[in-house]
Amino acid sequence: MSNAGVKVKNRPNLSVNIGGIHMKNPVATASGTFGYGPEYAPYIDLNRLGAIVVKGTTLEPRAGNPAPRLVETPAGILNSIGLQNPGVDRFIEEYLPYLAGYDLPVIVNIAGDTVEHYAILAGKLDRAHGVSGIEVNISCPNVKKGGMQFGSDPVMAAEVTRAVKGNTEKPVIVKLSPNVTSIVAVAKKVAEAGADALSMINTLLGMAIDIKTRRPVLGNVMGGLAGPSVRPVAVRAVWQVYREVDLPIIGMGGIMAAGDALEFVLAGAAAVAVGSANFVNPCATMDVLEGIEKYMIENEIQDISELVGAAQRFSL
Amino acid sequence: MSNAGVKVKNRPNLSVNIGGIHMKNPVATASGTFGYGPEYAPYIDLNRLGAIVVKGTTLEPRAGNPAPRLVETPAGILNSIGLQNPGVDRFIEEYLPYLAGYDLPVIVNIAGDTVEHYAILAGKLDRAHGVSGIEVNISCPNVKKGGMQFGSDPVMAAEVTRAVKGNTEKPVIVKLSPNVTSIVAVAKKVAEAGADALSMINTLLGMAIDIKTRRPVLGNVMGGLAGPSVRPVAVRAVWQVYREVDLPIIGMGGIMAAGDALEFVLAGAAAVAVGSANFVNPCATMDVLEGIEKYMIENEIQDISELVGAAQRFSL
Amino acid sequence: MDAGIVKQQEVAEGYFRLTVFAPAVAVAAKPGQFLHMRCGDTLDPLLRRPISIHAVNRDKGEVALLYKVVGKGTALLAQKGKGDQVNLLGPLGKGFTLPERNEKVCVVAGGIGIAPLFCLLQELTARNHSAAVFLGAATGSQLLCAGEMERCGHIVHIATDDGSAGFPGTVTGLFEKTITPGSSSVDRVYACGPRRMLKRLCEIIRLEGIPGEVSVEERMGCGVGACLSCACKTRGEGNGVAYKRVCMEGPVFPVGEVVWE
Amino acid sequence: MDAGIVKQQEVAEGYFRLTVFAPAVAVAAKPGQFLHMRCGDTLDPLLRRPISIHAVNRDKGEVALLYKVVGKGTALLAQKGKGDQVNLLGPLGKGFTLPERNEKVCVVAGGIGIAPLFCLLQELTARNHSAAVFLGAATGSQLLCAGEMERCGHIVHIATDDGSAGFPGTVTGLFEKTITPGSSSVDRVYACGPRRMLKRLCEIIRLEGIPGEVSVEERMGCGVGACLSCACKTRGEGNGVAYKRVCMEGPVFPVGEVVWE
Ligand SMILES: Cc1cc2nc3c(=O)[nH]c(=O)nc-3n(C[C@H](O)[C@H](O)[C@H](O)COP(=O)(O)OP(=O)(O)OC[C@H]3O[C@@H](n4cnc5c(N)ncnc54)[C@H](O)[C@@H]3O)c2cc1C
Ligand SMILES: Cc1cc2nc3c(=O)[nH]c(=O)nc-3n(C[C@H](O)[C@H](O)[C@H](O)COP(=O)(O)OP(=O)(O)OC[C@H]3O[C@@H](n4cnc5c(N)ncnc54)[C@H](O)[C@@H]3O)c2cc1C
Ligand SMILES: Cc1cc2nc3c(=O)[nH]c(=O)nc-3n(C[C@H](O)[C@H](O)[C@H](O)COP(=O)(O)O)c2cc1C
Ligand SMILES: Cc1cc2nc3c(=O)[nH]c(=O)nc-3n(C[C@H](O)[C@H](O)[C@H](O)COP(=O)(O)O)c2cc1C
Ligand code: FES
Ligand code: FES
Repeated sequence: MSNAGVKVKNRPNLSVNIGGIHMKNPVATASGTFGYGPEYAPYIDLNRLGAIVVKGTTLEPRAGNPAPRLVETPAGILNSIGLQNPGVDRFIEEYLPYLAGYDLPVIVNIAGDTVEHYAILAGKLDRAHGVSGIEVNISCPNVKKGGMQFGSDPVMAAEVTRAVKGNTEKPVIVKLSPNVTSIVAVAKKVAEAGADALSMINTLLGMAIDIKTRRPVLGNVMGGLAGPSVRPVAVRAVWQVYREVDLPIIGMGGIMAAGDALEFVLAGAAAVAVGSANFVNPCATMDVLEGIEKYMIENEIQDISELVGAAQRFSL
Repeated sequence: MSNAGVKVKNRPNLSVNIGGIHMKNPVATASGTFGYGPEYAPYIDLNRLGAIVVKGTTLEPRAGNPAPRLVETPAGILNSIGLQNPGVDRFIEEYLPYLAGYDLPVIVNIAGDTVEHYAILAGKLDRAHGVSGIEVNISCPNVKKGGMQFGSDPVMAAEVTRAVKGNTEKPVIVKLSPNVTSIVAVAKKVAEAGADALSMINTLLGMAIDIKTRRPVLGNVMGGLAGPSVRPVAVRAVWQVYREVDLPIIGMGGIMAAGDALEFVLAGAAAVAVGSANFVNPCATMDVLEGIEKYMIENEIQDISELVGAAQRFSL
Repeated sequence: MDAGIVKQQEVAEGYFRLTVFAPAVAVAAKPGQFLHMRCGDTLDPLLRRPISIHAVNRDKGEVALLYKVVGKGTALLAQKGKGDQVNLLGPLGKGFTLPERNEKVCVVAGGIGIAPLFCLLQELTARNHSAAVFLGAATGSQLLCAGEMERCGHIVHIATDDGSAGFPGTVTGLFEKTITPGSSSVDRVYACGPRRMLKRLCEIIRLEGIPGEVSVEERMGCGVGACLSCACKTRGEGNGVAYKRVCMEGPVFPVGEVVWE
Repeated sequence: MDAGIVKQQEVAEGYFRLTVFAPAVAVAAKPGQFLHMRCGDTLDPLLRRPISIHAVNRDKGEVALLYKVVGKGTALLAQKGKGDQVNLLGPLGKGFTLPERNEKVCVVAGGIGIAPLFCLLQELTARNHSAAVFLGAATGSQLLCAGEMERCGHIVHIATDDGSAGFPGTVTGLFEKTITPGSSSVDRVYACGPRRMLKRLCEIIRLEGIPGEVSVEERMGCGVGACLSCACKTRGEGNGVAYKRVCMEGPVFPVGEVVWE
């Protein structure tokens, strides 16, 4: 912090580079919570986002899970969407072109039943125009095959990573599951396998039961827990991985406001993603962005990188 | 449900047997949230509790972790008490006799740095008058040695269980950690090793950062997350273990009211423990108990056992 | 956006009518659309709650909602009073398709299902179009808006589960009994109510070959089409089924489209 | 227990005085004790908030609290008004040891630290015992209760960080400057305020050999001694340290007992 004490005259630098993806600011959207962009265009200027991460995309179209797919829990949301999506081909043809009209990195979240699926998806997206990076979802708790199984096992996680890396030149971000004994062990293996960045966390495996019907609330029984309730777990995951693995981290899980995002940055996240908060406040991404900038000005931070992992300095 | 349709005339039967511990109702207190009893005696009649589980006890006295030890998170509590306790000998001498004045099972939660510690603790408590059961804490995230490490590894968990079982005739409940890839795998090994019952969940590993000081909030950096925020994770854990392991389960994690407790019961818990809710409402245990009884009367359930795991019937 | 509360009234026990000043919403609103309401200011409850647009007064710039207190979101909403602010998104979703001038229109409402249908009736009134309304409730005191609808020239048929008013039984039972089978006494049906009621009604009118629209409910996250939470099973292309978003493609769907389970 | 709110006033910007009707608390309360308050009705915020007993009117059965809005709990509390209910536990904790009749008493308060000390001064007044009060705040408008204390016969010395009233500087600076070193001008000190202030004050009075008591804060869970969250590092037996519970053994501790870090 060589500039401590020097008044910041210019606006602080918020731009970050996540494994080769240049973001004009560290605020991205979390996959599955922001559709494909147009849904939120009436509320915010998409060009102001650091990046957009679109809904999980699979090789074939998916119908998704039966309703109910969502239930509110204390300060949280349990969902079991089940990766409903039009499939990668229709995604590239019908959804991707909309985003070409904007000046922002588009990161495509992919999920497969098999390692090969991931490889094919990577290849297709590598050739697609307007894709800035691939986020590998090995942590979805809401599908029968693949998903979280890959993310639970460091060896499988590495295999998926290698398969994706082998089929694309584009930056590869691997999205980690918190439902593991050691997220650091998975992160290390994924890093060795060539990932360019990590994102964390995906949802925590959870469920709710309706005491009136005496059945699970969700059509798919179990679901993934997100929202502010999981933030302490997510911040801890970022903190642990930052100290052991030398890759940029996109932190997420319960970011509702700028202060929450800064917790992730101070723990070690180079960028953040806003998920469920969009549902509560469609301008949440912009509020987070403006709040981070304000914090930097008030605290005379010229570059966001000064804050990344700053809390680690005081650790035991 | 052979009695469906028949009006319940008598008060429903709430008593349960947890691995040999007879409880007059299924509502216990969660270790570490209810002190040693006298703290809540001004608010409720302790005799009405199904059981009391006292604070984690170690071989030697422990000072505990530096302050702050607690921070509120969204619908949750992050704590890092660090097992502050007077040690097992003083516990037996000074704290246990108070509870002898009450007619309720006393379950002592124990934690050790080594397998041997657990064995010695079990031996001492086996000989102590007024102990109805031992809860083996292999899931405390707030101590440097032992604690959660034992609970993260099925083999170690089994070893601790065997050591405790080898030194006591009293019922042994093993308390599982949710911070694992597969809680079922740990539960199975613990069952094989002779546990009489399981309790779950202990806290989720989490942390919070103060953006003003740019340091972790807790004196001990990381802590354990409890409270309503974790309930979906806890219910899911009970649900998963109930289907695979044939041991009675004490369910806990975010039970604030009777409806929450019933979620655990329907998922498969034979009894429940109320933790953080005591802080919010010192009569929480009694409110939960009364609410369960009311639900049973309204739904014409004559015995609580009819509800245990009832939601599993509708599962996929 | 934040809107100021003009009025909040308990119209029947546990049923509230909330009027907000929201001129932009009043201008844009179509019958059948909904608002996504923030009920509290803290993280519990976390999500917004969808509530149908019940009545609109474009001149005054006012929008009214009619809701039933069922859980903590609606309970918090009911605590607000005149002068308080409430945050809302909308109008959202697809509304009802208005009938042709000369069509014989039936409106079937179960319980709080009258909420969006009243807005449709208001629109019909403005067009000098009157409808036959079938209004069902558990008990007489929960029959909402009946007088107001009659004053607007609609014919109101009443059913209560406990028989305390009108036909004793379900509103679908009353509807079935009242319409003349095979005749063309009804050209179009609009309905909203509990799932079971809608399912039964759809069976009846499909048998009779009457077209219609239903407003359905599903748990919502975003309310704007982004999260895919609010899936409603519908007949897709060919013979397949597809999940449609209640918040975008609905809440109003053609009768034949919804797959009831 | 639930208590009805008799009055809620903003006494300075961001500082509120809340009066509740709670006869049982009024009878039992001792200066230095606190109430554990539920600020909202939902799960966010989840925990109660400890607030000191500020003033007691036994005749009316009323208890007053003085608090500063710093986060969401206190912000919610500030939204409540006359006629609303608030849930509280207490009186909790150990209060101040009252001085001997003839002792020269100094009271040192930093900011909102005056909250519990005012209750002590009220008790002294009732015993015709007057004290020298050192009252510090960031700025003049945040000097609370000064007039009332003077009217009760206490001598009030004022310090503000920005120099807008009284001594420009810290209240400990003023205290140090005012007391005569080595003399017996002070027999006993009571203090409450930010940790840094208390630490400094304890250094000063230990040097002077003056006994005293401080009220300290720590984050609380249960408030009743069960959770061990509210640990305060204290000098234990021998030369060791031990954590004591602020909610049970405190919040008031003898000056020499607290280990400041
Ligand atoms: C498009 C749309 C329009 C609506 N319009 C109205 C209206 O005009 N007036 C009105 O009173 N209500 C309306 N509703 C229903 C209303 O949104 C819910 O009653 C409300 O969200 C409940 O919130 P709560 O916090 O009070 O209850 P909660 O505490 O969230 O839930 C209470 C109970 O209702 C169940 N529940 C909650 N939401 C749903 C759901 N969407 N589907 C099925 N079960 C659910 C819960 O499991 C629980 O048992 C509408 C719903 C939709 C989707
Ligand atoms: C025994 C006791 C008596 C008290 N008496 C009074 C009183 O009479 N008047 C009064 O205004 N306040 C008093 N306090 C402090 C008061 O409890 C806190 O200000 C209050 O809990 C904050 O709640 P909140 O939800 O508004 O803030 P939060 O949102 O919980 O926190 C706001 C900020 O304060 C910090 N914080 C919160 N609690 C504490 C704590 N206990 N210690 C250190 N930092 C904390 C948080 O990290 C955050 O930065 C007392 C505290 C104790 C322990
Ligand atoms: C409704 C919903 C749908 C989601 N879909 C996906 C998805 O398709 N792919 C993915 O990797 N993560 C998905 N997630 C997880 C989020 O991207 C994010 O990791 C998680 O919600 C935590 O962030 P939050 O607490 O801010 O919501 C989804 C989350 C929600 C709530
Ligand atoms: C302050 C605090 C202290 C705790 N101490 C212990 C302990 O000593 N031993 C233990 O096994 N669990 C301990 N726990 C965990 C609880 O027993 C329980 O498993 C957990 O809090 C989840 O329940 P809850 O959400 O109802 O609080 C503690 C929890 C809290 C909040
Ligand atoms: S509620 Fe999010 S898509 Fe409908
Ligand atoms: S707050 Fe629980 S012991 Fe003090």
